[in-house]
Amino acid sequence: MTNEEIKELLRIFNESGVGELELQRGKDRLRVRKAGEGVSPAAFAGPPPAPVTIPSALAAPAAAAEPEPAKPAESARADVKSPIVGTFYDAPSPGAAPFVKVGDKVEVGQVLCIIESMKLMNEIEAEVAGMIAAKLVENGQPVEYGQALFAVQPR
Amino acid sequence: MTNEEIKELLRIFNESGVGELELQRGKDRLRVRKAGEGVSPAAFAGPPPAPVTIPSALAAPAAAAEPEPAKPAESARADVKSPIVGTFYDAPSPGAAPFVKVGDKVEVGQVLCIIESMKLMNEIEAEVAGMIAAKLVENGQPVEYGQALFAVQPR
Amino acid sequence: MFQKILIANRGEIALRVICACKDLGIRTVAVYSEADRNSLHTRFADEAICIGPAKSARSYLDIPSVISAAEISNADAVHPGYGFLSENADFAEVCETSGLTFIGPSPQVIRLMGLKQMARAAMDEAGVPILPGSKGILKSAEEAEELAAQIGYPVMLKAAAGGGGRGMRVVRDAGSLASLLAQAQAEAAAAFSCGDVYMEKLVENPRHIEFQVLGDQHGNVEVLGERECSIQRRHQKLIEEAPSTAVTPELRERVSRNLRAAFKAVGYTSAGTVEFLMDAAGNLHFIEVNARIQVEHPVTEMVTGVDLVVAQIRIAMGEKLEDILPRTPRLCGHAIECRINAEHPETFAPSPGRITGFNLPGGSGIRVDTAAYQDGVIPRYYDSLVAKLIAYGSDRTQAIARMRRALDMFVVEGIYTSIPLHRRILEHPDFVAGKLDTGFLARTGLALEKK
Amino acid sequence: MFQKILIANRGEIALRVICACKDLGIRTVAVYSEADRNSLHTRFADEAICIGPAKSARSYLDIPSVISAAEISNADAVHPGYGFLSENADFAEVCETSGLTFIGPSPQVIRLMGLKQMARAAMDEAGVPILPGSKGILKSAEEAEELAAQIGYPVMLKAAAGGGGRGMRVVRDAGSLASLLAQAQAEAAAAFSCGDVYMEKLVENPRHIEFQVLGDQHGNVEVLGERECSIQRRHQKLIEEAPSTAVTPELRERVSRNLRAAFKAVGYTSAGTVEFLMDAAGNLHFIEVNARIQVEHPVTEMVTGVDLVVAQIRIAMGEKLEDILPRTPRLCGHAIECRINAEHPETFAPSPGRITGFNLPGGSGIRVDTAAYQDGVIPRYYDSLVAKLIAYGSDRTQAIARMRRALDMFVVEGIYTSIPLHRRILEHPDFVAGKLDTGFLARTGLALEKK
Repeated sequence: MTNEEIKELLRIFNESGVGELELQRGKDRLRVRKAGEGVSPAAFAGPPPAPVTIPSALAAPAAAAEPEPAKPAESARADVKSPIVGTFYDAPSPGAAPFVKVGDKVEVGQVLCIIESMKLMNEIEAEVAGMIAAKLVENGQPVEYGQALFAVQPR
Repeated sequence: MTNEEIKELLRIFNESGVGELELQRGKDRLRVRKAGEGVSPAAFAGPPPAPVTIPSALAAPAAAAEPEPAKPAESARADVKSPIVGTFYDAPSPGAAPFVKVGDKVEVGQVLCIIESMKLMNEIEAEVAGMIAAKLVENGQPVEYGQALFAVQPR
Repeated sequence: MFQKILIANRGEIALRVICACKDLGIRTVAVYSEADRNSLHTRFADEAICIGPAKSARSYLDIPSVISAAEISNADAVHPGYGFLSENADFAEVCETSGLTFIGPSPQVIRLMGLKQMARAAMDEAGVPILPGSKGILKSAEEAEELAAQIGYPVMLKAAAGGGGRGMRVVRDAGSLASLLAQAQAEAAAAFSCGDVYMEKLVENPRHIEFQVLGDQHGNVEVLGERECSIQRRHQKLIEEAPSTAVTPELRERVSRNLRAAFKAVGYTSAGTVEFLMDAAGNLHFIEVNARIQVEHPVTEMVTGVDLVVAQIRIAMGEKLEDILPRTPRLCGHAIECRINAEHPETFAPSPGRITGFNLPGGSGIRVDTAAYQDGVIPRYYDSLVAKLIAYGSDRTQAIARMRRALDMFVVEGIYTSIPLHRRILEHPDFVAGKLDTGFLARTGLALEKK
Repeated sequence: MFQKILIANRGEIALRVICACKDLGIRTVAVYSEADRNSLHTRFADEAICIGPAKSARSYLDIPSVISAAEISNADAVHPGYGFLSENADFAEVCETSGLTFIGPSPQVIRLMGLKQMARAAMDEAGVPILPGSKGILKSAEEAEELAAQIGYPVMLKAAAGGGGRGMRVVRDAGSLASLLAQAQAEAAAAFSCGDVYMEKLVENPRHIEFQVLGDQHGNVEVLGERECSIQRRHQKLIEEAPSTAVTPELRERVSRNLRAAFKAVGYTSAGTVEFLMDAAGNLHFIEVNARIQVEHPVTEMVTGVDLVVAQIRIAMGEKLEDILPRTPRLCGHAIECRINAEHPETFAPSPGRITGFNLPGGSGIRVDTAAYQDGVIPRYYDSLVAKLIAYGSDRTQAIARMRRALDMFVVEGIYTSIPLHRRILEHPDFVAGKLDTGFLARTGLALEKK
């Protein structure tokens, strides 16, 4: 690893939003950590947990305090997220067959589910073509903005 | 890794904004951490400064919050520290010649100064033999516990 | 009795409402934008629902998202805090039609108070002293010129739907009236989708004095004394106190009597604030009603012992004022509030960012209302209020001494704050003497905008 | 008027004294051990002097170091806080001979109050109800047996110079008296270099009730009501409140009258606390006087509006009580204090260390006295008090609601604290009903010492 390569890697790292990076290239090995990471990453992070007073609980990784945390690179799956707050329905009407089920192939624009908000039924469409890898919300369950509804394995 | 390479890497590290870096190149291994990283250095360190509200001031390295901070390895000089709170006198009586001056050779047990505390005159003796490298307190000045009085270059 | 209240706000006021709900044993639902995922109102509410991205227009100001959040969480009531949807009559109406109690005045009253010249007329009728000015909207430059000549220059043009200084113009002579009127109308139209403008006599460097009102659903109205908010920078309040050094018991009693009549007449419920200007002769002139809880409400709480947010909630549940207020309401002691903002103390440039060092002052007579914490972020999307620092004392002298002490012990690192400016103000002889007016900052040079 | 006060203490009480000095415009000198270099009292005092290593014996308890620090900083007075040198008559004496005003009672009075059986006699004379017991020191096992038979078992043996539970033994029958007396004497001799022991009737599971006294240098004494401190674990107070649910206005007035007489008779100056046990029949029995400011003084401040530390300083400057206290002293509202300690809430094992996450509760009715901050360290060398959380309300119900809310919003990460225990206590029906006694924790099982 040359210094130039390291410099470039640090730049990539800094822009990435991740907290820690470990890299092995042949015999060379690089490990970097963000300033402040690992010690007190957003001490109060996460949605309303009971106040934590137990030291061990502090080790839990926490979300960054700024919006739009970087997506983990581990997966190529695309999440379909709810664009509104409301109630999730997987079928056009009670008792009807669901719009999609796990394993189904979907096309761009295909309706995946309905989110009811203020008595309005909002159809949620696929934005990528692929296969439904997982259904993440139960029928009738309330969902918040940005909540993942389905995981799609893109084609 | 040559010292020059390390110097260059430290510069890159400092400019990068990351908190910690670990690098292995063949058999060489380098690990650096920002001042204060990992322990999160006593945000309120140091004796009564004016409350700091200016971001840049935060970069100042801070003393550890626990007592007995490690001495910097850079110097072999030994500080003679005041074992008590009181007033420093460099001579046995007003107008008399000082016990020691910079450049003097001193032996273990030789009186270096007096600290007056509650009307009592306490003689402070050298604990190492060597040369007085610096006198750090003015005659008549108050000193606190642990304050450095002289720097001695040990023999 | 409400089981669950949704708080349609963020920051310190959301936390303030959570405190009131906890004190009453009512469960809470926080709503938050993606920028507030790690904020304390999100943490300390019993439930929290993400309602949209950082931009307020798509989260805290988005009525369908807020209502949906109340629906999926089965809340029975909504507390709007201040700002955002708090004075939005449409929102209050949608709440009602969605079966949610809006904790505030009725949509009709909010609408009335939002139309400044209508509110003026309502107060005028009940004998509340109002500023000389137009009866309603200015219809033409000619009408405006005639009226201004009659009132006497300087005059002030104000947007009927206004707020925040937009659509406002000071007119010092007849020559500039027509063009300034056109400017004000254009600005008002752009800002509020309504170009209506009215005229008032300009009071130069007045004191800003406001009265706290509470009304219940049974026709009872009480006035809980006044607050002085004369320390302002460009119409932004910096320091507020209660009581005012310029209001005598007689004046307080007379205005309170008028206000009780006026607020009963309009059927006002919940908390409201009536803003006045005081001229150099000590006369009060009504300017507007803020139909919501105010940022500076804690100074009134300190001197009356009344929890105003708890009172709002209990009023919304149908309780009577006589059961909510102490038997013999009285003012006791003196309270001062400093708004600690995330802004440079000299340039006033906003200073959002991460707080890297934080120490809250405490001890006797100190109250802090804040949602900030060390390692937390003041997002750039919302207002710059970091904390409200409130000092109480048995008299103004003690309150000032305690405030100075608390400012000395308030540490915020990582961002700039207005703390140094507050220190300078609290040391100024005019402030100490209670010689306040809205020209204080400009006159004293304490807020010189260097650079 | 003092120009500069040296504070011979650390932690929250040092900061508390700094607050009082700032409120009075008096400069402050902090002293600190090497373990407290980064502590807030060191930061917020005008000057700070390191006086020794971490061990208290060589720093905060070392009289020459403290006096030297006062001399080199030209302080005119010394405030001892509580603990450390606060009830050390020798220290008070050295202060006086060094030309420093000791902010507390005279050395003679401190000495008198330190000798428990002497203090008992002084109170007895003025008509303060005391526990049946020995007139003075027990001279022999025979004398002790005779006395115990007369008083009736169970009885309590106590070290004359005692405190903190050392040199104390409960004796339930004549058979064990002689050996327990020997144990108590040996323990007292080891702990206080004085093996003197006296006897008192044991009151089982009493309430712990104490009265706050202030005396000036002109012979005036006032009593500022009582505090109830019955929630204890092994004689360590955990929760205190004012007023007590068990003290009637008549009882308060009668005891206050007796105490005024007793304290005038001994020439008491400054703040002091008179501790009583209350038996099941509601009778008070004097146990001892603490001749200093008490940890739990804030609850009295909240209900009287009197700043007790400011009062101590003004008394030491020679001011009269009538100028210091409000014209018509009265109790108003209810206050509760929870001592947040750095200890495991179940095992009570001390938990010193670095605080990695910290959020102080605020809002209406909440006061926090603390010297802790995020990234700060609770050193292992000193007591485990992290913060005093004080809730005030117009009545006890409101104070409890606010305390619960504040406990919910108090976050301390990195160390264990007693916050979870406080939450459980505040929820317990007996606590809510005001059914308190020193057996509360053991009886309710809330502080079960698991493993």
